[in-house]
Amino acid sequence: MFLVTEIIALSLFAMSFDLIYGFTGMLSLGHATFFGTGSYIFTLSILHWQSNLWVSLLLAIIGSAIIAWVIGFFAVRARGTNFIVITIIFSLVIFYLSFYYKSITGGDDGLPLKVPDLGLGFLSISIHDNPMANYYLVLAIVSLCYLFYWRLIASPMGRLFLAIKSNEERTQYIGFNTLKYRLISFVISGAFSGLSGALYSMTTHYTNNKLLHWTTSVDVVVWTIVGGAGTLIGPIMGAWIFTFFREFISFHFKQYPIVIGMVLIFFIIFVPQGILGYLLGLIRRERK
Amino acid sequence: MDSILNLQEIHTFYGKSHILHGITLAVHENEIVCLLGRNGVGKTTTLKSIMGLTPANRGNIFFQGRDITRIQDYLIPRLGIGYVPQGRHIFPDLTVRENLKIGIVGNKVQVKTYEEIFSYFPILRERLNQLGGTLSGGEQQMLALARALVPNPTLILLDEPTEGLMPRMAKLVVEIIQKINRTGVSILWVEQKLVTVTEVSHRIHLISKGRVEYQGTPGELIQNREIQLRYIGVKV
Amino acid sequence: MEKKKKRISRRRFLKAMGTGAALLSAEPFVRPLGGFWAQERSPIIIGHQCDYTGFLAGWGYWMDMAAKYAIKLINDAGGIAGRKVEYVMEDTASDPATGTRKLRSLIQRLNADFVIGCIHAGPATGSLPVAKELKTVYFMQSSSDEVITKFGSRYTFMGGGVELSKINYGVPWAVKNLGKKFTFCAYDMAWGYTHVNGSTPIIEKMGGKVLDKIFIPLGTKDFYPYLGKIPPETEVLYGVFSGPPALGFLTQTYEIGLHKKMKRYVDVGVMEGFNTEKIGGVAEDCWYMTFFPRRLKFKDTEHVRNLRKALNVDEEGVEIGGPQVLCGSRYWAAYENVFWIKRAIEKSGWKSKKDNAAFIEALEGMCVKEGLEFIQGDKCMRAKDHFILHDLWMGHIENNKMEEKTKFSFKEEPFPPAVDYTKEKV
Amino acid sequence: MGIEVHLFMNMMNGLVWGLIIALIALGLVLIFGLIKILNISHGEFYMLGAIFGWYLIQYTQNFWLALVLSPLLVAAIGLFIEWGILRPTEDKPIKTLIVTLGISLILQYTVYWFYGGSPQRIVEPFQYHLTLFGSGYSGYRIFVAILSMAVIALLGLFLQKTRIGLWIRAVKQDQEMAIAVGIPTKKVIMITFALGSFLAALGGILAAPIFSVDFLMGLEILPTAFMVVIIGGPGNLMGALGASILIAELEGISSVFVSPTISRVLSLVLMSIVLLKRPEGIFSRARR
Repeated sequence: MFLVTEIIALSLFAMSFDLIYGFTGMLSLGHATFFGTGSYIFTLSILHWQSNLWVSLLLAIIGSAIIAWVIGFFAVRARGTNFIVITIIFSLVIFYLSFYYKSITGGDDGLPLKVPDLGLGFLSISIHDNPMANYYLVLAIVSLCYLFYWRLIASPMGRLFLAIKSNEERTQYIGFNTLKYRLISFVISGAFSGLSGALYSMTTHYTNNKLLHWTTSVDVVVWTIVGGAGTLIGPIMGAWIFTFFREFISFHFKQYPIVIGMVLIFFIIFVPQGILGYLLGLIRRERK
Repeated sequence: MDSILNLQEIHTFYGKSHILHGITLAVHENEIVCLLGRNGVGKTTTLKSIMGLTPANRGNIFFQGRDITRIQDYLIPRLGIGYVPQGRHIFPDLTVRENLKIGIVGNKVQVKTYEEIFSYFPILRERLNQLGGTLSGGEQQMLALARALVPNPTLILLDEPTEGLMPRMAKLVVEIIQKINRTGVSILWVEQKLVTVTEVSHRIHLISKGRVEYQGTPGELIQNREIQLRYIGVKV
Repeated sequence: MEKKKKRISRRRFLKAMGTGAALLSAEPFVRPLGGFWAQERSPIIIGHQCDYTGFLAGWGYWMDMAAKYAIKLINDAGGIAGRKVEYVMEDTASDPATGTRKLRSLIQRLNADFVIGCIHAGPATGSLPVAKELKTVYFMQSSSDEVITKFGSRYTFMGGGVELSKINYGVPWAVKNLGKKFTFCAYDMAWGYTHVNGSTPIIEKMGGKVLDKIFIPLGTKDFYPYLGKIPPETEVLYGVFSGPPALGFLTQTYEIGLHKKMKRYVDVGVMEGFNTEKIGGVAEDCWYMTFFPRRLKFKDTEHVRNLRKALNVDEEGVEIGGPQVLCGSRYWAAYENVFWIKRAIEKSGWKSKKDNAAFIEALEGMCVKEGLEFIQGDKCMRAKDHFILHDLWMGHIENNKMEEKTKFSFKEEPFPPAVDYTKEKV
Repeated sequence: MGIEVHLFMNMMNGLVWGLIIALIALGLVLIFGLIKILNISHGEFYMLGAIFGWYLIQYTQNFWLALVLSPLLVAAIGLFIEWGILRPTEDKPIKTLIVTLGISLILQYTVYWFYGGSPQRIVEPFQYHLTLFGSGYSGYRIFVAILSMAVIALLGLFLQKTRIGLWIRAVKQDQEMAIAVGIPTKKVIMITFALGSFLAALGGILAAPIFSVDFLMGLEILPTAFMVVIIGGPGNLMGALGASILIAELEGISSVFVSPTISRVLSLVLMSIVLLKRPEGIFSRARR
């Protein structure tokens, strides 16, 4: 159950990453920064201010949006590999800082937390000891985010993102400030990654600066590309399949990372369009 | 006349899009053959298919009687085909000397000496130690020609060699090409503008949508205004 | 055109809703899956949350084998209270988030009745509250004492060696015998702080002085910038590291000749997991405190021999035909934890998790004698803070060999408990 | 120890460390220059260099033999990996990222399988302590610095003076044209990959006596190496060399005055500013 809830939270992370990669065409290898920031803000606001669950979630979104704005302000000016590296550099900076200010972050040891009850005005539901309530809450929030993304992508702005991805120069000529829209995309993605980090911590009752580490960023890239970039469902599928696969294989084979490595290579070489792309291709062929 | 290069029903795909729909053409010895057409009809792709850069999916290419359609790409230039691509593509961070040296592959090839090269392109002598990227456009074009010439090819493929050059420079380049041709090198020349090649080429092929639609001598083509309008859209 | 667009987007909307519905309905499918694993509860299931891969893999390897061997012994002798014991292991990948998730997996999916924890303090920190939440007895292996006093509960026991014992026995000895001016050089993590914060008052009370406390972040390879900060008048350099950086620390202090100017007194984590004979003498003349000698000759009993045979190590603690080196100071704990569980079940008549209260009460304050089940020595499980009180050894590297010099037998109250869990309700 | 001695030590050290990083980064730059891939598995070649070195020393007791043989072995593995696994995906840079991640996992855990998780140490071939300003300094580190410099100089000569070197440079600049003048591009890429692996492995075995040998050592070195590549300018060899030493020196010198963690953060921030001002890298000549 917890695994399922965790994966739903991670799905949001994957979707958010795909907004900037699959839709706006920017590969960020520092997305864990926002995920971790959201998780930390959520945890710390609960630990230190005993804040309300909603407030904490909101703070996580706002906080990671601000961080995303600051990083994005610099990052979107860079293109291609430089963009990748700037995002890595910033994520390393935040990661090192999380070590340095260990008294706040708990550093490598992390921080456990007790999730406050969910207040709905008239009734209050315990989330901490009630995995089902937690599950439905996370699911509801992530579904709302999904709908939001879905609307966003269909909106003129979403089309603009796609236009930037396919040809930024041309979009500029038509008269759009592409930097601005790249930044918007980056901030939205960062904010929701933060939310997913908060939901993740809400589920695991724990946070740790490993969530900020660049290897966490690589995970989300893997889910997105294996699942199928440029779609909303693809990254979600990637997150599900990979997390389940890892759980399954780690239980049966001790040196399981070898298998994971092989599967990754297999997918890229033989299913380059991602799982979703492959399935859609199959359906299309059926129809023909 | 023996044909040195023979393309038979070449079909080439670029990703999923079908670019060449069965190109058939021949270049004979000592001939300058011209491939004329508008933008994006497959002229460059034809050259690239010969060079093996975008291999033909169907059809056959014969060079000096040998089928080269499916041999490894990097072996094709070694058979004696020089390639001067559109936009020149000299190596910007190599010196002129290195740019000339690069085409020499293997030890058996008979190589043109620097003296011979400089007899065509005297300007390069002064630039030998300069980086390719620092040359002017005309000089780069000369270098690209020279680079193709060094391994002593029997056929040179030219892709719009006068594009973007000042008229005087363009004229010079055309003259050099003719000079090279007179030493027994056949030339397949891709061009957009009819005027550039009417004087020099022996035969002209017009291509459109990946097919050769017309072929004849420059004289015949100049007479035929209808064809001109349809395939190259020039107003002469 | 307009119409067509609309229809497509409606279809997409339906698709979106469909996905949402699918996610919602996923839940009932997952639950029976859990039930599938539940089966009949006849065996007692002991879970092991083990650092099998990742940077602590060199430790997890032995912990896994030692626990397995203990369970094999129990099952060969008929199990616990007539019930077979089953062993399930999950890998933390030495990663806190994964580790915490794996504890849930052990308890909820694999139905572990008791869990032997991991060495990494990160997953342990996350796991302690989870153990309480899921009402499962958890034996923490990590020796970050701070963590268990801060985040632990009545369900959590200090399963392995206790760092505070090491400090309370070892540091006074060091002040007496090695020097009075100390400089700390420690990992910037809970374990490092346990040492620094625990030792400082002892040193100062005995008239010693702490000159500097240098904390080094995880992942540091080059120690030179840090080593340069060590005050030259230091008499004892107190190092707290483990794994690859520990080796780097020893090498680099040796390289710049600190070993000649001061005594290096290190936590045994520094010595764990690698072969002191094959490192070119960089560890020479180090003093260290250990929970258990790696070399057989310092604790040569029949039972230790048997266990080591099962682990396939030679008398020096090196894997036979393999590269691994026994983490002497720790492996025994995974073995003994299994027997703590056995003793407490037998004493309390535990049948299922409903009897956890009785189990915990039985374990609290339990004292055991050395033997087949407790190979490391006599020990007690202190009731209040759930710490194990046990023997310790002071070792010295001489001619590249670990020589245990002094044995400290455990005393009743080496240090006062920081918490009292007995008042907590189960 | 006075502050000037400390400063001097850190500068010395920055040089040694910078040169080791340079060996690794140069390999990465070579590969990146040719096939534009972010090779995550590059750190693993560094690791393999040290691991093979350790095994060879176990069996032959000869450091010098291992120093030569181990990089050669790793180069052979690199050759195989490029030929067998990377080639089908080389034209899709982001996908190769995942493929190399897969390779990385496979190599790490295959090594773990045989070598185990415990760190080992390679004993330095000679023990000689210099006394500089009343403080000890390892002669081996000086040797490493000199050898690295020699290797880097040799690499430069190789690229400038040999035919393969010329080919490598040509392929880097214009792959298609290189084919069209008869350069066996695929073989050149293979050789370059092997050369890059060789350099990383050499860095690994040289660094092993200073640090330690373990199966995850590649993971730690990778971000630094990447940073060097980008800051020096992708594909710019001299830039990478300069950037390696610059980064190492920056960290070394600033750590005299502030906490090493903060100094690392500072250098990262500085680097990202540089990156924004000069997207082609600090050391690139502005062309055209």
